[in-house]
Amino acid sequence: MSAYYLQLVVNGIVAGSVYAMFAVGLTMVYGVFKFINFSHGELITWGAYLGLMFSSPPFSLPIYLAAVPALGITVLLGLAQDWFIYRPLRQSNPVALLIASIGLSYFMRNAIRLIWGSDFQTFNLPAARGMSFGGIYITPVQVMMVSAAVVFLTILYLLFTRTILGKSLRAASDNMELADIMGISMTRVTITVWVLASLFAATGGILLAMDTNMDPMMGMASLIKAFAAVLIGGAGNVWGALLGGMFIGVAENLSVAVISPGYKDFISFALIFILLLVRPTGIFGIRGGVR
Amino acid sequence: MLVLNNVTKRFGGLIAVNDVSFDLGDVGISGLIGPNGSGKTTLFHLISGFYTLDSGTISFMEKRISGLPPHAISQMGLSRTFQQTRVLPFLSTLDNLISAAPNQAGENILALFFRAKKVRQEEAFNREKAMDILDRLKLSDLAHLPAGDLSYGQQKLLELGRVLMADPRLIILDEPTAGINPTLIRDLVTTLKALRDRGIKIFLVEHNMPLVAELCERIHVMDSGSLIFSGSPQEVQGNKRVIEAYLGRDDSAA
Amino acid sequence: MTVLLELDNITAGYGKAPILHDICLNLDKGEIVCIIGPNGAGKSTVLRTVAGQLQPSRGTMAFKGRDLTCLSIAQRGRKGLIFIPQGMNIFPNLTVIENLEIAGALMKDSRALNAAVKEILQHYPMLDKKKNAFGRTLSGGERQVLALSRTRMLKPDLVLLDEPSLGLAPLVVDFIFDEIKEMGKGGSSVLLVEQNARKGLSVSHRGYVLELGRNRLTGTGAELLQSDEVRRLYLGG
Amino acid sequence: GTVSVGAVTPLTGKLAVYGEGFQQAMLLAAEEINASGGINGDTLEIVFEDNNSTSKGSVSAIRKLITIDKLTLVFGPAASSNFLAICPIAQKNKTILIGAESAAAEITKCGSYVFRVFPSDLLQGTGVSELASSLGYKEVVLTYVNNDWGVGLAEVFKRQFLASGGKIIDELAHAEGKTDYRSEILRIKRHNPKVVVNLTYIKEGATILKQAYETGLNTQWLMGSASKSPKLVALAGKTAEGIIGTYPTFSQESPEYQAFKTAWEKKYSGKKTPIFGEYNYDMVKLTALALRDAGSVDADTVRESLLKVSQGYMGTTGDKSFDENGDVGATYGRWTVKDGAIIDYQVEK
Amino acid sequence: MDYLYHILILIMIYSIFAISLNLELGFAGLYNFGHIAFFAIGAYTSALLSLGGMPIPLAVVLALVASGVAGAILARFTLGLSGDYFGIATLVFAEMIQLLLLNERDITRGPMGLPGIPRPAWMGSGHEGLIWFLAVAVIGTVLVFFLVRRISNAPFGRALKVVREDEFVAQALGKNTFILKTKAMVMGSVLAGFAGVLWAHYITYISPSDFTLNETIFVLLCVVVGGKGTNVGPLVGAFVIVFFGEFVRFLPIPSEFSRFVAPLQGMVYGALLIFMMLKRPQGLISESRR
Ligand SMILES: Nc1ncnc2c1ncn2[C@@H]1O[C@H](COP(=O)(O)OP(=O)(O)OP(=O)(O)O)[C@@H](O)[C@H]1O
Ligand SMILES: Nc1ncnc2c1ncn2[C@@H]1O[C@H](COP(=O)(O)OP(=O)(O)OP(=O)(O)O)[C@@H](O)[C@H]1O
Ligand SMILES: [Mg+2]
Ligand SMILES: [Mg+2]
Repeated sequence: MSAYYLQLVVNGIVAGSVYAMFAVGLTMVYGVFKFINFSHGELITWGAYLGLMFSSPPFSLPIYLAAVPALGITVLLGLAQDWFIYRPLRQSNPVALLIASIGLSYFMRNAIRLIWGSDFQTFNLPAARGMSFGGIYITPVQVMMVSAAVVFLTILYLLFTRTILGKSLRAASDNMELADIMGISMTRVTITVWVLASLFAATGGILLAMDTNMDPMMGMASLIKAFAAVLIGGAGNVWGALLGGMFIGVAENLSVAVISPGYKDFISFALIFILLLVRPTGIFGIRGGVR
Repeated sequence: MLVLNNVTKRFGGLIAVNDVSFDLGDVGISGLIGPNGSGKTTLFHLISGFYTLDSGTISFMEKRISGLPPHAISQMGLSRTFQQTRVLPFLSTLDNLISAAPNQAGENILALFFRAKKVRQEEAFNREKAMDILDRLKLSDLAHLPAGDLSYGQQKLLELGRVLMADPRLIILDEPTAGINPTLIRDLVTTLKALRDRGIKIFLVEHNMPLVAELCERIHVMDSGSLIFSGSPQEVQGNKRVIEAYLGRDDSAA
Repeated sequence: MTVLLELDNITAGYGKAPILHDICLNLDKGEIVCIIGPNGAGKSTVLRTVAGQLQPSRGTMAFKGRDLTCLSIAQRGRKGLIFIPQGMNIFPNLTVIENLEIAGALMKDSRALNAAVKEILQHYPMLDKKKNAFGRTLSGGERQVLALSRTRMLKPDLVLLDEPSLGLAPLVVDFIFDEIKEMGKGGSSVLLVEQNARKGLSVSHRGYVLELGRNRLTGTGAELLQSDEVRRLYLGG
Repeated sequence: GTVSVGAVTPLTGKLAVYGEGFQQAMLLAAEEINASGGINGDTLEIVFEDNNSTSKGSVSAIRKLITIDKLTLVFGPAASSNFLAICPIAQKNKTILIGAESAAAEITKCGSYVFRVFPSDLLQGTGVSELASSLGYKEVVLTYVNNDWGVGLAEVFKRQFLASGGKIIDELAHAEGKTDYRSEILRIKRHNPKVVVNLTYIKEGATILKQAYETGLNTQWLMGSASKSPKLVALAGKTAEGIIGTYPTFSQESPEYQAFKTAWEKKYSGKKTPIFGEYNYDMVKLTALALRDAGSVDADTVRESLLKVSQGYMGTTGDKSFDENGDVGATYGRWTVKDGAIIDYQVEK
Repeated sequence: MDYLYHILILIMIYSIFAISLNLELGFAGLYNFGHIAFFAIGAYTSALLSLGGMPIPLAVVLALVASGVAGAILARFTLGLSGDYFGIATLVFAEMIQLLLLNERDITRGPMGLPGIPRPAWMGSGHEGLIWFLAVAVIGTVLVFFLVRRISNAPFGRALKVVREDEFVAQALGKNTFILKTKAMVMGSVLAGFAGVLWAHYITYISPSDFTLNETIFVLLCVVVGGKGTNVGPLVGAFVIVFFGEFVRFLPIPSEFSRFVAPLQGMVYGALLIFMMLKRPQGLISESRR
């Protein structure tokens, strides 16, 4: 019976790593540009669909190769978002950015439907029985999901704390005007943020789609969980995002053992509420973490 | 008026305010000076309720105020300004002032409907009062500008205006003249003296020593979180510890 | 002496109505120049225009003989023109050390950077004590010193300083003005805005008096300090 | 001239996935009708209105069709919740409303102007229950997609299965549109059930099958009609092998169906026939017959004609005789997946 | 005509809904991304009670009370949070309410929804019924509009704006920010509940899928496009947004292209929003400063 709970925890960790990858991107954009980017979800979706495009004719690349141009193009999309929409809005108030991001999210989601249709799609990877470790099953894709999250977040952490670029990023998120004055190239900071955020989103999106399938709503569906992870982890905190994601993943998976799965999401949301009551800045919301 | 008993505030390992006790007594204008980082602003935050004490008590008009939320303290007639100016950036300068009027009946929804006349009269009165204050601070041309567009000094003046608007019993001012033009400072001095003469007590932090010497009847000196000396301006300027910690050798009070 | 900065008939403002009208101002290499004037005269606006936060609607600006207007803020920074704004001039969520290291965005050499940071910390025990504290926990005076020392580290050609003595204890005020003098001697020019006009003018070679966005008076620091008109109108008698 | 009928169709929103196929099937039918003389010489035209997959959109759409286009006959939207939101409006305005894929049992009670060519849940739920019993299963785990369709069907199933002496070991809903059903699967796995009744859609179904396989759950899956799609097999791959389901049968060998299939492939070069496409096709065809018979668009006349012409009408999906509630009957067949193909299930031993 | 009445009724309902959100978002600066929850609570309470045989007026009153209580509860939990945390927490709250409606099948019938919600008998059914309903909706909207305008133009509205701009300052000025925000939220919730009540009795069928994040975004658009922090803005916004949605139905589009219409329409919709923000972020009506 304990294998059962262990398996639930393992599954929670897998789900949580994907939430975390999305959450980090959100939290970074939020940290520097001070708005909640609703169109982050669409970067996830675009990543997956571009992966699909390159893995089907005429390209027909194996998925691992197809991921490369897919990630590249998603990054370009992320940069384009900023260049054409968010940059001109930087001077106005954050709400304008938020609303614009909602608009952009509609736009990009519908663009996917225009190109690929509304139906869901799949990479058609053959189903494989998971590797079993003492009754705990885990598939190679799931292993990849967890490792991608850990590797990416570690790199990110080192970047933030050990490099000048990372410190510039934090400086920019603190006080953009002053950073500009200090000769920190805002262009570079901006590019870094969007490249990283898009990269994480697209990687997560492709992995998620490999694990299951994709449809135009997939990004939107993951977004709320990513928000929740940010909320628990504390805005702008890399480890917070990771642990926040894990927390939600594990909590919602474990909850199914006790209550109706219809309430699966309810449990993680309710936990967030309780946590916020106790610690209004999130559990890991060490103020002045990476921010 | 205002009594502090063994007030202590820690930030992690740092003791920002260390066992400070004093009584403002019946003094019209009291001053608080001390080196940068000695805990003056922290002390003001403690008095006005923005920080919670680690130990000690503060009472105002014989009532204990430590533990009360900031708005409750403010409603008791203790008004403050912020060292780093905090205006309401998207509200007009005039609205910034009117908002500062205390206990407005119109802020109660029921009164809006059942005592509409009183609300109207009060509003008209507040508006007039606010315009008066703007005049006095030479800001009346800017009355309809969003307050966020004011220059630093103008914002500082606006903060002072808010305090004037509130009809307080005690006002605590955190560096009211920093960034204000010397000529205007003269006007401010007049204003503050007039307030004192009306019986309003004033407690201010300032680094402008000549001003402190001119205005304050009694001066408290802080260093590294502790109160190191209290006395008249002359006593303070003659005190060796104060000179060492704060004023410096080449007496800038001149 | 070579002219470092030259403003010629600059008109600038935030919206439609200009705040500055036909401002002319120049500054030589190694010179310290102070701008004084009543609140809202447009002093900060002058600095913002030079720093690049505002685009002038008319007039020309030259720095080291080259046109300034087309450079971005960060580019001006890299060309050796550093602006320390009024108020928020440090990074609150970076530690003191990190605040200094951020200057490294301009100093490419990390070894030199570390050395420079070390030197600053030695020079300012006040900062050394707090080197691992977050910027937001610093007191007003500590912030000013941090901002100024960080600038010093960069050895810029021109520093734009908006009210450096704001909120500083007398001891520190003296200290800061000494620093400014030092900077001048060290080869950096300083364009200073001060409400503490006596102190400001006394460390400056020359001064400008601004009123309602126009040049009102100009002269050497000493001249202005002596002038009756200046005394009456701007120094509070 | 033209004879116009309306269609409230989910072209946007979460059901847009299906809406597109419905629309294409309806257009195909209309084209064929017009090629064969239209409605007594008039062209049949379908006015499509998007409902954004919401009830708000459905109400707007039908109000527009009734008031602006002055239509007396409207094809209703997918999703019973949307259909139920507009059936009172149709009934009050004496407008005929015909559904092609709404299964909720409630629709039977909508009123005299409301029809559907799709069998009620009542029949399908019974079908699944009979399937389980006939395979000899006495204890099942029941899971269903948590929406109007899934819950409605599950309720009927439960009632029937319990009545027939079966036992439900565990019952759990799974949310619509998720990508991860592993925790639900684990909960099922804990019971180590011989059989799981899974009343769900294609995407959810495929994901569950695949993840169940990955998680090492070995069981017999029994499914409903909504998962009977080559798409499910494509998505789930080999993990779909051996699942058994019921569906309202209509013989795929019937000449009507073959004709539909050929026509579809000709018009939409090589595209697979969409889920419920046949029903939409039948709905338009049957409506055209009624319109021809009525010789007018007056709702009451058309209503009479619908009841009349439908009696014994064989569409691609079988017998479409409306009963007095505007419902059709159905026979339930069984399907299974073998070697990657959906075939009729034959009891082997 | 019925279609026109329908559009007008929709505009009225969304006007009320938008006004209620504007009270929180425009005046008090509370970014409530879960506003649909109160709409849903109003709709469900009134529907369930009146289906259960309670007289409609009583059911409506209880529905308003229920929304207000829910608003107070949410306020209690979330008002301590800073702006963006608050936004996400409210969003999560709305998801929770939706899950409750979906899963508490014994009470709400879950995804099956509640059909046959009654309207007052005097409205009759059919054509006249719609006119009567429109009349009620218009009266409701006018009342709500003047009520909120009265409040927002008064010192109370200004105090909310003070809180919106800087909570510390508000406290220093003696304003009880928690109470002020709670009041705004309770009032906003009651009004949203009112919009929900109208909705339920108008459509006569509700199900959890009517109350999604999309709806919150829809009403957010009404407020933002109209002009937040203004009194007329939400009305203008509701009118423009609802009208635009219906207007699209009349564009002549050949059915071969219909596959592309929906996504293109969505793209245009998104692009318009972006364009709006780039060109006129304050909304059609902008906040005046007195
Ligand atoms: N929120 C905080 N967290 C941690 N430390 C703090 C915080 N606020 C203040 N401090 C520390 O407490 C000490 C006292 O700060 P305070 O702002 O009260 O000084 P001050 O006397 O007002 O100085 P100044 O004259 O420069 O304004 C400083 O060392 C400061 O770094
Ligand atoms: N962001 C802004 N938008 C619009 N007007 C502004 C803005 N900032 C300043 N102003 C106006 O420009 C004028 C000059 O402002 P500036 O900040 O340059 O004054 P200053 O001389 O630095 O004053 P102080 O000594 O008070 O800092 C003021 O009247 C002010 O109201
Ligand atoms: Mg201080
Ligand atoms: Mg200034």
